[in-house]
Amino acid sequence: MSAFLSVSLVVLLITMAAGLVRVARGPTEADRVLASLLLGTTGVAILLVLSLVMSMPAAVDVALMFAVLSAIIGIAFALRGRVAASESEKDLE
Amino acid sequence: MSLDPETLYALTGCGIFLIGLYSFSIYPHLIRKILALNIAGAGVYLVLASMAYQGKETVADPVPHAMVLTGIVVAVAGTALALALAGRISSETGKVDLEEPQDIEKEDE
Amino acid sequence: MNPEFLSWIPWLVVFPLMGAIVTFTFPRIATWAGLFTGVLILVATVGLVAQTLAYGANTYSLGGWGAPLGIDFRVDGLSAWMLVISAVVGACVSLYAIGYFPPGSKASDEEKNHKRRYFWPLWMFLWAGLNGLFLSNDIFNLYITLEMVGFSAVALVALANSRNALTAAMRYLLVGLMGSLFFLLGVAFLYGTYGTLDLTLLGERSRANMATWVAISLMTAGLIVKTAAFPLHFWLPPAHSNAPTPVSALLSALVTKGPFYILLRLWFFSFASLDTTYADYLFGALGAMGLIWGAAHALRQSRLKLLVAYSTVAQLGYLFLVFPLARAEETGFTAWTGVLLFLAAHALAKTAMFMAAGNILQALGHDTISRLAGISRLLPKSVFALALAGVSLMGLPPSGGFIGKWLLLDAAISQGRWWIVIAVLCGTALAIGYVVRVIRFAFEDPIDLPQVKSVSAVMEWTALATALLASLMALASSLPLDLITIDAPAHVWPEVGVGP
Amino acid sequence: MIDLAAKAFDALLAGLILWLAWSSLSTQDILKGIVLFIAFGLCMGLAWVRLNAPDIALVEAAVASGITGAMLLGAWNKMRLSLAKMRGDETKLPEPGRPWLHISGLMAMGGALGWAIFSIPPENTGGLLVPAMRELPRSGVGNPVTAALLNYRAYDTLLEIGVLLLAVVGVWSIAKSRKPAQGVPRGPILYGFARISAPLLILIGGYFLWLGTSRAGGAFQAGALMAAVGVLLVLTYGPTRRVPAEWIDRWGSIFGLTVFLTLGIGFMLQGRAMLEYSAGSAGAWILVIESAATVSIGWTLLLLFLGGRPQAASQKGILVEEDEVEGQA
Amino acid sequence: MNGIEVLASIFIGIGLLFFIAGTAGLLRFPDVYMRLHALTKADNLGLGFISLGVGLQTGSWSIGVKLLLIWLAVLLASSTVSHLIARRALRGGMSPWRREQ
Repeated sequence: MSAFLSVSLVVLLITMAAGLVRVARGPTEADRVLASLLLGTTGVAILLVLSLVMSMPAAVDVALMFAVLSAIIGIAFALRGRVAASESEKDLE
Repeated sequence: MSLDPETLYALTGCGIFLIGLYSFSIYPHLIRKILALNIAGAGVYLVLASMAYQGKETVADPVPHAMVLTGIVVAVAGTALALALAGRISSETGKVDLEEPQDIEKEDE
Repeated sequence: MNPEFLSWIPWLVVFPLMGAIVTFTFPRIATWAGLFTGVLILVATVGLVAQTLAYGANTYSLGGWGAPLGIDFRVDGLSAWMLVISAVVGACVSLYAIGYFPPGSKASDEEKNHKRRYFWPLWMFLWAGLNGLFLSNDIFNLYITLEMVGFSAVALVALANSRNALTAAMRYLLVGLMGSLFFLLGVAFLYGTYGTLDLTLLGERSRANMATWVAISLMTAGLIVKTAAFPLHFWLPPAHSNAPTPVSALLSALVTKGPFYILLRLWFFSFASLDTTYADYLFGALGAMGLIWGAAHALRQSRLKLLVAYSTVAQLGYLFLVFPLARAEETGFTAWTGVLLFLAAHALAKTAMFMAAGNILQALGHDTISRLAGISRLLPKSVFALALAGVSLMGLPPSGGFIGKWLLLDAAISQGRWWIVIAVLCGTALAIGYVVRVIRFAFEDPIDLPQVKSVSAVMEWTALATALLASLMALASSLPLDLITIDAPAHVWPEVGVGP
Repeated sequence: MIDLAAKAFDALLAGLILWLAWSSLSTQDILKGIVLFIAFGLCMGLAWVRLNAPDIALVEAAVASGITGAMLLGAWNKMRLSLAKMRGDETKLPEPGRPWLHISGLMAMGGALGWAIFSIPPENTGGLLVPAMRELPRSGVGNPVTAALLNYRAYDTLLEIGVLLLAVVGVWSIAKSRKPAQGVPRGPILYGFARISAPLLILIGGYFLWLGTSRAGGAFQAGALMAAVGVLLVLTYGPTRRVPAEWIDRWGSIFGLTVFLTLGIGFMLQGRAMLEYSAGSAGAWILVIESAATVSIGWTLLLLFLGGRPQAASQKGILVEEDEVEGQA
Repeated sequence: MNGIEVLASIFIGIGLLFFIAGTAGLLRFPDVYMRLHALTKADNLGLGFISLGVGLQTGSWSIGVKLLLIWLAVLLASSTVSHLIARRALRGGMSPWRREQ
């Protein structure tokens, strides 16, 4: 059981690293933000499994905090003001 | 070679401290400098927390943890101050980096 | 000893923090609340000095835990002396600020009101940070006080609100934050190595090993940046010269001394048992170069406030001469006393000088040195203050600067360190050069007197009083000596606590 | 197997952290750098959990990556708006001059730091764990980190709350507050989200505050959540709703420091040292201080996020900024 | 290994698969709207299954409630943010990908 969990932790971390490729590559801001949203969720999943592996219930609290805060960050991203028509097009290319 | 987790994370902390220091000193963009300070700070905290780690089964030393918590909050205060200044500077000068102090160079001649 | 609740020590931090809260919450009474706090701090400092003179060095355990688990305040001669300096300079600057930040009567004086409103809480925080720094015996706590001092100093510089001031403040903040991170990384290594943050315990446990050396190198690098010692002084002149005048005075007189004080604590108290020969030479060389470089640049400046700022770089150089000189068996204590007296003299003289320069700037609307002609007739008190402070900066008798410099030279000569003697003499010659240059222009007879704005009487009289304090300090030098002697570092003076 | 997987996890995480640190600083696009910085914070959170430091992980999630990320985002966005008005330039990533000088210096420093880490004598690495755990029953709380923050080293925390207040004073003295972007449509889904989650967040914050006495959690975590509620409400309703008057902001931000300081003095007047709790009642006093601190920390962090003194609040009661360039919808 | 542990492992394994699929979609799909589609699977189902597995394994009510809360928070957040982002992209003038392009 524990071995399975440890391996799945590594797998989850690898998916997280793969998701980072999308953050780095973009190409649009929307892509980056979405990918970071997925990263946040993967991180929450990792924390949940870690709480089992390390038998640390506090890790669940940490996951809760990340889950809640990632929403705020995502909204802050989505609601940021536009610069100008030309700029925002460049933004979205 | 086998590394203890605390040594691994302490080395990582030194690594990101150096990355932050490097970026801080070569890039002029103010936001990037502020980011670099935050990242270098994270490196320092990682070193501190790895000093507290006592192995998997034992509780960690709480004092460095308290220090890191304090440090993070102080860093947020500094970041806020820096961002406020950076905002003012960019709206006054139209630039995102620091210009050389004009009065000194100009009147030295 | 005396019961802890009677101790003056914690009040030195509590009063300014209370002052900060009150001045921020009630902007209408900010000036008077700030002044009242200043009085309270003065009283507490006097009480503390009396206690220290009577009972000797004292440790105060916050929360009752005691080191290593808790945080200790520790007052010995050095910290009491620094507290006295900051109380005196702080009181002078507070008085000056009444005139400099006058209450705006009309609603149109928004800018004036803004500055007055924020000066007081920021200054109270700065004072709290400084007092905390001089009292603390815990290296992590020192980090927080450093940040408190740094943040409030930056915001105070930015209060001038000009483009140059904002840029200078930003550079100061960035450099200061990086310096603090260096310091904190050093703290991490020390904690990992010795398992304590207490300076006294570190002194008992310190051994020479790689981690220790890396730690104190990191901390020293961070502190040198924050002190603005040569060659990491680049941020200082723009920040000090563009700040509002009371702030310039505070920065030069007190803020640069905070990190320097920590350097003294580290190198002369906690890690004195390490072999510091090479480090001492390095500090001494940096100090010597700094004092010549800064004075040479001061000579070339065309603006008065910039001249005074560069002179700060030079004067900081003298302080660093303490590292090679105070280690010697015979004359170590002479150099130690010399530097501490010099430090106080510089603080007072620089405060007076910035105040006088600020008065001139306000009266003329500029501070270009070559266009000062006639100012000695219009602002005689300020120009007199400038001249008196200049005498102390040059180190001519009977000023406080003279005694400090004389003791330093005495130690250097008897230790046969001629390179220091030559550097000090060169620095003095250059200082005479830049002070005389200003005085000459100020006393020049103009073709016609320039139009001036009025300068409030408080500002003129405070400048004069501070300059007088700087020059009369020499007359009261037995009291400082008694204070400095208390628990001076062991190897500076092998028989601790005994007078010569 | 388990050990190997744990090692692989640690090594991978360390690599990710280093890569994220590097790439968030070296990308051309600042916004991308900020996204990567937030991802960096997430990975740091995982590292804190691995290092048995859930308290730090919580604060990292809430403050270091959450509030800081939102602050960076807001500040950069406003800078970009004002730059677009003036010239619209984004600075190019410069080629570092004399890279070898920098890199060799860094290598030397890295070598020294690495050497120092390996040369830390192992006999001292226990730190203050033993005394901290021994005094825990006397400290009035069950969580050793809370005991260190609010009892053993309470003075640090007092000054730290002072630094937060100082930052508010400093930021107010420097700049006017940012206004949330108006051109961006909100829509019913966002309003619905805010209505559901704001009370939920406050509830969770209270939970973290209560948790701090026995386990990971405490005033900073709870305060940061309160600030998050504020950020959410400002972002959602900012352009349309009234903001509280300025004096409320002032009182809200000094509250925690005032309570903390008053208690510290009070203990002193009772004949004990500053911040020395009376025997047996430490737990109750710590809870009082933490509750007050939570309010102030939340308020302060929100004010820091807003990035300046309230504008014209005394006259109109609405966040208005005249010099702001409006983006297009 | 008892029955509950097996069940928990299966749930966590399924969750893992959703995460892998979601990430693959995020990397492979051609435009932002399709990637959005991929990642919601990971958010909703992946995290759902993993929390279920973890909840079964710990078997504690308080942690179960927290897991539910986490899942709901992520669900709510991801749908709100996805909606905002997609709408922003659409109004910003980015048209969805079509095969003939």
